[in-house]
Amino acid sequence: MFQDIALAGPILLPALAALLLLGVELLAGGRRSQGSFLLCALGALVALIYTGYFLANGRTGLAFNGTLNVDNTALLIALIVHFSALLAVLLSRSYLAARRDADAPEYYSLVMAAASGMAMLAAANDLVNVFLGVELMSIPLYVLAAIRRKSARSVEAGLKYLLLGAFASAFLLFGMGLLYGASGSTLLSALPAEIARLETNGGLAAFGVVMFLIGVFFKVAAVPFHMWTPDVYEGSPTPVTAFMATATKAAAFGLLLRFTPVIATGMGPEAGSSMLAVIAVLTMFVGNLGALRQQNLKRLLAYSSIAHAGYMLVGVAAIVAEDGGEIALTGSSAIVFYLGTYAAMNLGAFGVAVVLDRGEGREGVNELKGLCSERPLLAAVMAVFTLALAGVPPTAGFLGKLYVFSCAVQARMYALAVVAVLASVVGLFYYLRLILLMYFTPREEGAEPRLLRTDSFLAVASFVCAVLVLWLGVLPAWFVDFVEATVRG
Amino acid sequence: MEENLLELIILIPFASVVVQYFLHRVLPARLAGLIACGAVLVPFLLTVVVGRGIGAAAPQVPAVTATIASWLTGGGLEVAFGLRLDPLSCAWTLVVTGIGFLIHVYSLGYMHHDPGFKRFFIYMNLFIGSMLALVLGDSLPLLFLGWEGVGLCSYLLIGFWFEDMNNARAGQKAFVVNRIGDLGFLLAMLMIFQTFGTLDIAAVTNGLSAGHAQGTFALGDARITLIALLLFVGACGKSAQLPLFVWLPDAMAGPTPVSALIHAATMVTAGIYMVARFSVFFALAPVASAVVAIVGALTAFVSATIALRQRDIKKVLAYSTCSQLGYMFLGLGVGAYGAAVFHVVTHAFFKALLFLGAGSVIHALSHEQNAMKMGGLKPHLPRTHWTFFVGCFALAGIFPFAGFFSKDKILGEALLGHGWLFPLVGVLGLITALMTAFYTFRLYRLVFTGPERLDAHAKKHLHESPATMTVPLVILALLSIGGGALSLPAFAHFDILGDYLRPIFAPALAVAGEAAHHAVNVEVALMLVSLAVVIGGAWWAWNRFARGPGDQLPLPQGGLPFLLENKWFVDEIYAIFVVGPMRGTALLAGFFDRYVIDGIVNGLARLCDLCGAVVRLLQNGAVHTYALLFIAGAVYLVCSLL
Amino acid sequence: MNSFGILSLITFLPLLGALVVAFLPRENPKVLRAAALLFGLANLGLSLLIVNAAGTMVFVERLHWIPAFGVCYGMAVDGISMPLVILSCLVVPIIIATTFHVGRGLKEYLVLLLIMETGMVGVFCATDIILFYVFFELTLVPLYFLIGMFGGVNRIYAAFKFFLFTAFGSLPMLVAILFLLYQHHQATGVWSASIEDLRALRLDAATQNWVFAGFALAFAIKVPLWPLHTWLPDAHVQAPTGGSIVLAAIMLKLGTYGFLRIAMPLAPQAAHSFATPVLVLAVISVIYGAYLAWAQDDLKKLVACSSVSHMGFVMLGLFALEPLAARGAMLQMLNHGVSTGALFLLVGCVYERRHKRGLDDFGGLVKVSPALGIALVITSLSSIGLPGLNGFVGELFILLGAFKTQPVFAILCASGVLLGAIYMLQMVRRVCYGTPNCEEAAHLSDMSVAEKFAFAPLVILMFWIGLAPGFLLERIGPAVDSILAALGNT
Amino acid sequence: MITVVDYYVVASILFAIGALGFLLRKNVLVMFMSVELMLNSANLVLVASAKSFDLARGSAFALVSVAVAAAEVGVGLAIIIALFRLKATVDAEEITNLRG
Repeated sequence: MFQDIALAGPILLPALAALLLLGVELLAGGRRSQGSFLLCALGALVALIYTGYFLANGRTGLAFNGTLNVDNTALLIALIVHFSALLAVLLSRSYLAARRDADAPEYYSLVMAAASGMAMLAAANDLVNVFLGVELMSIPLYVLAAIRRKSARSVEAGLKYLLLGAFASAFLLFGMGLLYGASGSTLLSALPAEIARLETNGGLAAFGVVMFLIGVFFKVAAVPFHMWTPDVYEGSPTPVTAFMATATKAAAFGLLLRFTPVIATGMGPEAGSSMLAVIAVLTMFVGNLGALRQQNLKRLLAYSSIAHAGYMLVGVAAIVAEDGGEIALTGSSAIVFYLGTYAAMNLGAFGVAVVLDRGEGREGVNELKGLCSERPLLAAVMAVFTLALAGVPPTAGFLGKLYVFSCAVQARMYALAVVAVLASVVGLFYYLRLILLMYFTPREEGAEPRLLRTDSFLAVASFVCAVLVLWLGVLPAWFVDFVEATVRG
Repeated sequence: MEENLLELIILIPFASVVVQYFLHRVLPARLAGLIACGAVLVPFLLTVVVGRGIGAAAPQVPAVTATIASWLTGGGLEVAFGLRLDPLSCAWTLVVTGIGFLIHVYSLGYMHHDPGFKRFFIYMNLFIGSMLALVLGDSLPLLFLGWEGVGLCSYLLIGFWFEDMNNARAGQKAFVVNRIGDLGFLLAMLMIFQTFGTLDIAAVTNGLSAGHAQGTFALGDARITLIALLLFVGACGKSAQLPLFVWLPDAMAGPTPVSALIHAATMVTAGIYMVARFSVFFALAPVASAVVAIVGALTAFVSATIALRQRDIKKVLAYSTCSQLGYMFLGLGVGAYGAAVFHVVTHAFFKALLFLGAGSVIHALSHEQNAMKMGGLKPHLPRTHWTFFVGCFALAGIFPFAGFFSKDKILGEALLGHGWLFPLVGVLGLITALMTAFYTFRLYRLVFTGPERLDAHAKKHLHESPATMTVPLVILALLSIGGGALSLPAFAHFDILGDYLRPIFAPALAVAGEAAHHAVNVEVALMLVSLAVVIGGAWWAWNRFARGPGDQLPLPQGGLPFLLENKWFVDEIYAIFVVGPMRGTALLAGFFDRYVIDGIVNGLARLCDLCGAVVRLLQNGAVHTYALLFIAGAVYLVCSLL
Repeated sequence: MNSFGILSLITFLPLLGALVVAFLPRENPKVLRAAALLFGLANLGLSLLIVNAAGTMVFVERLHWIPAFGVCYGMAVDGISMPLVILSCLVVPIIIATTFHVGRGLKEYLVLLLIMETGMVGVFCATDIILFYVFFELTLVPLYFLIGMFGGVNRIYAAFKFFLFTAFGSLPMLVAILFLLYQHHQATGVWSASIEDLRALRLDAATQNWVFAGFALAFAIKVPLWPLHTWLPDAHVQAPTGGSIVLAAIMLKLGTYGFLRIAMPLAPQAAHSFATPVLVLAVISVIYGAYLAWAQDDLKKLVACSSVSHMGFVMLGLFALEPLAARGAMLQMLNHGVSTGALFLLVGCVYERRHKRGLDDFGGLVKVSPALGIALVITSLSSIGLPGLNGFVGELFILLGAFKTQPVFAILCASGVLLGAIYMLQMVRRVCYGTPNCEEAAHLSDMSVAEKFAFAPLVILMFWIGLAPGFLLERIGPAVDSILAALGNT
Repeated sequence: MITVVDYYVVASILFAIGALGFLLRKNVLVMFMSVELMLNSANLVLVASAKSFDLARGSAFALVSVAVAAAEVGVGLAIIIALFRLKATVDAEEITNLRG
């Protein structure tokens, strides 16, 4: 039992922190203090270190009768989740200082609760846990999105997220039901074998897989289930957006990775991978095209995150196509690597968005104009993140793409790989435009003075991200090896 | 020892260029001029020294060779800065440096007041160096280097007074038209390399002779014919033959010594040199030879017709040069290689003389060039007049001046040649001779005799030229008188030049069959005929323009004179049919680039934008739209299972 | 095998320089320029140490970089890379020495330039294909910034076009690279990204065609081959002088170098089967580029379009697949770098004085500023391949070689020689000759001492390569021969 | 004979009705209720399957999902109330501030 609890630490620690934070806020009785911020950051940090420690020492295994499979991939995903949570919390302080209305007592607690759900999702080996994880992740995020109750945009974001999220959950749950019906098991790891055994229910299983996947596609913001993303990302408080864009994605992809054998058996590798490929292509293009002329920085980053989900789906398609074997490991490593680097660069970019935030609905990209002459360091950091998001060497973004696309090639999905790189070319348009605004255009005459909202925590967070993005781009061997080694067990 | 001297021959002019360029601030003008003259005289003397040793006839072509440095090596190519002084190149070198020296000296006077004095001599020395590289180079690339080098100098010197855009334009025209020829040369070079695997001239020509002997290359071999024709295209450009002769008249925009040196005596004969050098090719390609002969004859004829009506003293001489070069090609075409070279030499003497004389006139008249505004200069410019007069006789080809012998040799070979073609071109040559005599003495009459028609500006500084200018005139006049002695008609059995060159042309003549020796009386009869024709032409002009053009003008009206006045509209034809379409293509390319290719490129970007707009349009904020797409996607995925 | 790391030093010293310059105070341009120049010259000095690289890869460095993909940090040079590395190291100090017109932002300018040098040197030294790709892309970024920050009126359009065009080519190349890595892994069970190892792959013809197509697109855009060239005139016209020089002298060479070093050896059969289509494009580039140049009224655009023409010539040399032609192609790469680089330098000098670049905005330049005018004339002559100057040697080698294997294409390209003379000389005539077209054009200052010093090495190179190309040919020859030998064996 | 497949068909129809309801109704509350219908159709599948396999796991899952759905409803209603306070409407078509 203790063993189980220890293994579930990455899930339980943030949950514990969430509860503690609730208690503290209750006791504090609404008095504003730095206490909850520090406690929350500490909680995330502890969870991060704890996960890292387990990872480093190979402390893996099944817990709670196999309903949780805390393997290396799960730990890696949890690591990314907690890293995102920690950085999102660091971004939150200066954001909340400026936006008092977002500074609800439950803010930090909800972040931790969502992180707990995400970690759970990554480790879930049972459909029940999957559902629990999804909801534990989603419900706090609904609230966080709408946490500025006085803001129409925030509430709208929360509502849209909620409505569509619940809608998607229904698909997910329905799919689970069907899968259960097709296999008689709720254990993810047992599903392929059971489905294969009960061959007569093949159609049912495929139906279940599709419904399940629709639910997951919603979470990773895959086209055409992505429509909530730009609106919710724009309306939510920026640090929450950052957290959603990185951690949710990581958790959902963790689930997807664990689910790939089921796709392969349920639908067949051919059909499964071609479906994923179609979705991936759509996702990459719609994401990149939608971002082209965005004037709102958060919205632009939202579309960009859709596109990035598409790139990662390329990897998933490759894994499904090969159905196990070498590619499953390589593909998982690639996606985990991508998620890790994406978390760093995206959080960094959102950090800059926090700094430049002028207020609701005015997170315009125009704020970037002339940044290089006024704030060269900020501009340089943002340029690094932008280039990383665009996948230009020598940043980590390039290696992530390299890794994922190489999976497609290894799965002999050459057309998909080519389409994927073409989509990245489209993506370059708007990433380059950001640089253009910062470096090539002067600030407009008579523009309002900048409100640079920053504090040392945010600065540290951005700096850490920038260092990671460059370090993982230039000397990625340790991280790649680490990921490969751990994913391979 | 001889090798080193040979190297010096070519290095001295180049060294002089370098010295003059880098010291142009320090050197006084006078000294710079002297250095430049010395840099031509010394090579001349050296050539005399070195060249003496190669006179002896031997089974192999006698030559002195030297290698200065390696140049292009690797990949099966082995080309060095190698020099080769054999009789042919020796003849050319002597003409180039000898006449070149005289013209340099002349220029000291002519360019005396010009602010670009030093620049002028740098270019002139560079020209001499390049010309020497052309004639002394032992390989095709080196020949080409000289070929392009002289073209460059020609370009620079034609546009010497570049403040006037017309001069610059003329220079550009010369260079570009020459490049058309160069393209032919280049392609010939490529074919030669492919065929023979080497670019060494001696190796190539020997290879061809040997190949012919072994039966590899039959008479009329298509490949060899093509090479010969391409070489001839190159020669056409450089030597101003139809249809590429248009640049030469315009080239008169340069200072007159330049016209004398480059556009009369030396550079324009480079084409002759090349054809002579590759005579074996032409001998083996009767078709190519016929083309050479026809083009030469036509050029001679057409240019002479144009010269009949020119008013500009230098233009008359320029067209005359084209015409005379046509003679030389005619000679080459009919297999009279020695005669052609002989004509090169004599032409160099008398045409340099005429140009320098013209220069002296122009100099005296403060740059007036219109012969219609001259007249009666005889008393004012006595030395110029007499030397010019000599030059006229030589050009017209009146016995016993130099031009008579060389021209007659060519005409004789043509008229007495076998088949119908050679006599035909010979007759054309004869008609040209008539016209030559006519325009020559027309010019003489217009310039030196009759009433003075000078305007005030020209009259102001009317004076005989200084000694630096007249001494070269006198020397050239003497050469024009006595130059014929170099190669007397066959029956005289005195043919220094012919004997000297014999080893060079032996292979070619061996292939084509040695020209038959004609009976003395036939030759003499021909001479008399041509002499009669020439004297007739001269006499006609002499009388007709006795009192200047005044009483005879206006010139006869009608189609033909109009055509001649306008130079057969060749420039206009080029403008409409060549330059126009090319320029049009350029503009079309610009248009295509901007609107079609870039249109596609920008269109793609716009397409992306458009797609983005659609994406954003769908993102209309309504949950129902989102749900609709969601469900549509779900339905699609589920249906795709079926 | 590891040597003392000279190549890494040459590659990364400029980056260090960039770092140093970045930390110097921007108030003192002299110090900035001096520091940058110091690094540039030091690097040039260092680069001369590799001058004897010839037939085989020397100064080999090999460190594991990303072992999971078999990616190594592999550096080495041979006779093909060596001259390009040195040219890169030469061009940068030349640009630094002529940055007097850069006012605000000099610091950024210098930093970008030095970063650029790292990319350029790296790309020529890389023996590992991923490393090559990384450097290949790395060169894009600083140039994008250079054009965008310091360019002309339309700089943003040009910078975008430049970056996107190149990326449009290079990203599909990435797929080809990944494919090759995977094929190697399939064949040997080992991951390796070393070009040498990948060359040993024996792919079937169809596969080679695909791989080649992937590489060819990227490199053809970089060269640039018609019809993928339209980014070049825009980039050149808008870029600041330094950007134009780098672009002309080095960046375009990445394309041809890529063909020679990567595309052709890695897909040898495809190199043969693609020769004809590539040559068709090359010929079109030569002729079309020349006509295009003739149609221009802007000095920079003219020179830019002439680049298209000249690089088409290089492609002819490469795809004639003949030792002479390949030598010529290598030489012509250098020649184009030197001559066109020099042309852009001079155009920059002219522009800086007059702030106009139209062909008819000057007139009589030879008279007004003799040194500048003469330099322009000499460089133009070198560009049109006047014997005795560098251009001729390359062209001759290319044509001699190409005529053996591809006579038709050789003949067609040779006509480019004629067109080159037309547009170059009319440019020279309109700019240098005649009389000044207006008052401002009559009072242009002549070349400054710094400009003369910057120009001198280029003009020396023009004559040196033109008169004594043996030094280079000895080194280039064995290297290209070994590549061609490998091509012939398949 | 009612087989498990019939349950699935019914559940699917329910699910479709829910989805259509979500799609067609403008009132946010009704939309939310439609989602509940969809969730319950899923529960039906779970329970029916559990019955057919004679395993309790599916039924337990259904119970869990009901509980979770309740939590979701709680949060959902809170957000809807917040919306109503701000905009005095529950018409989904009127909340389109975030778009593009």
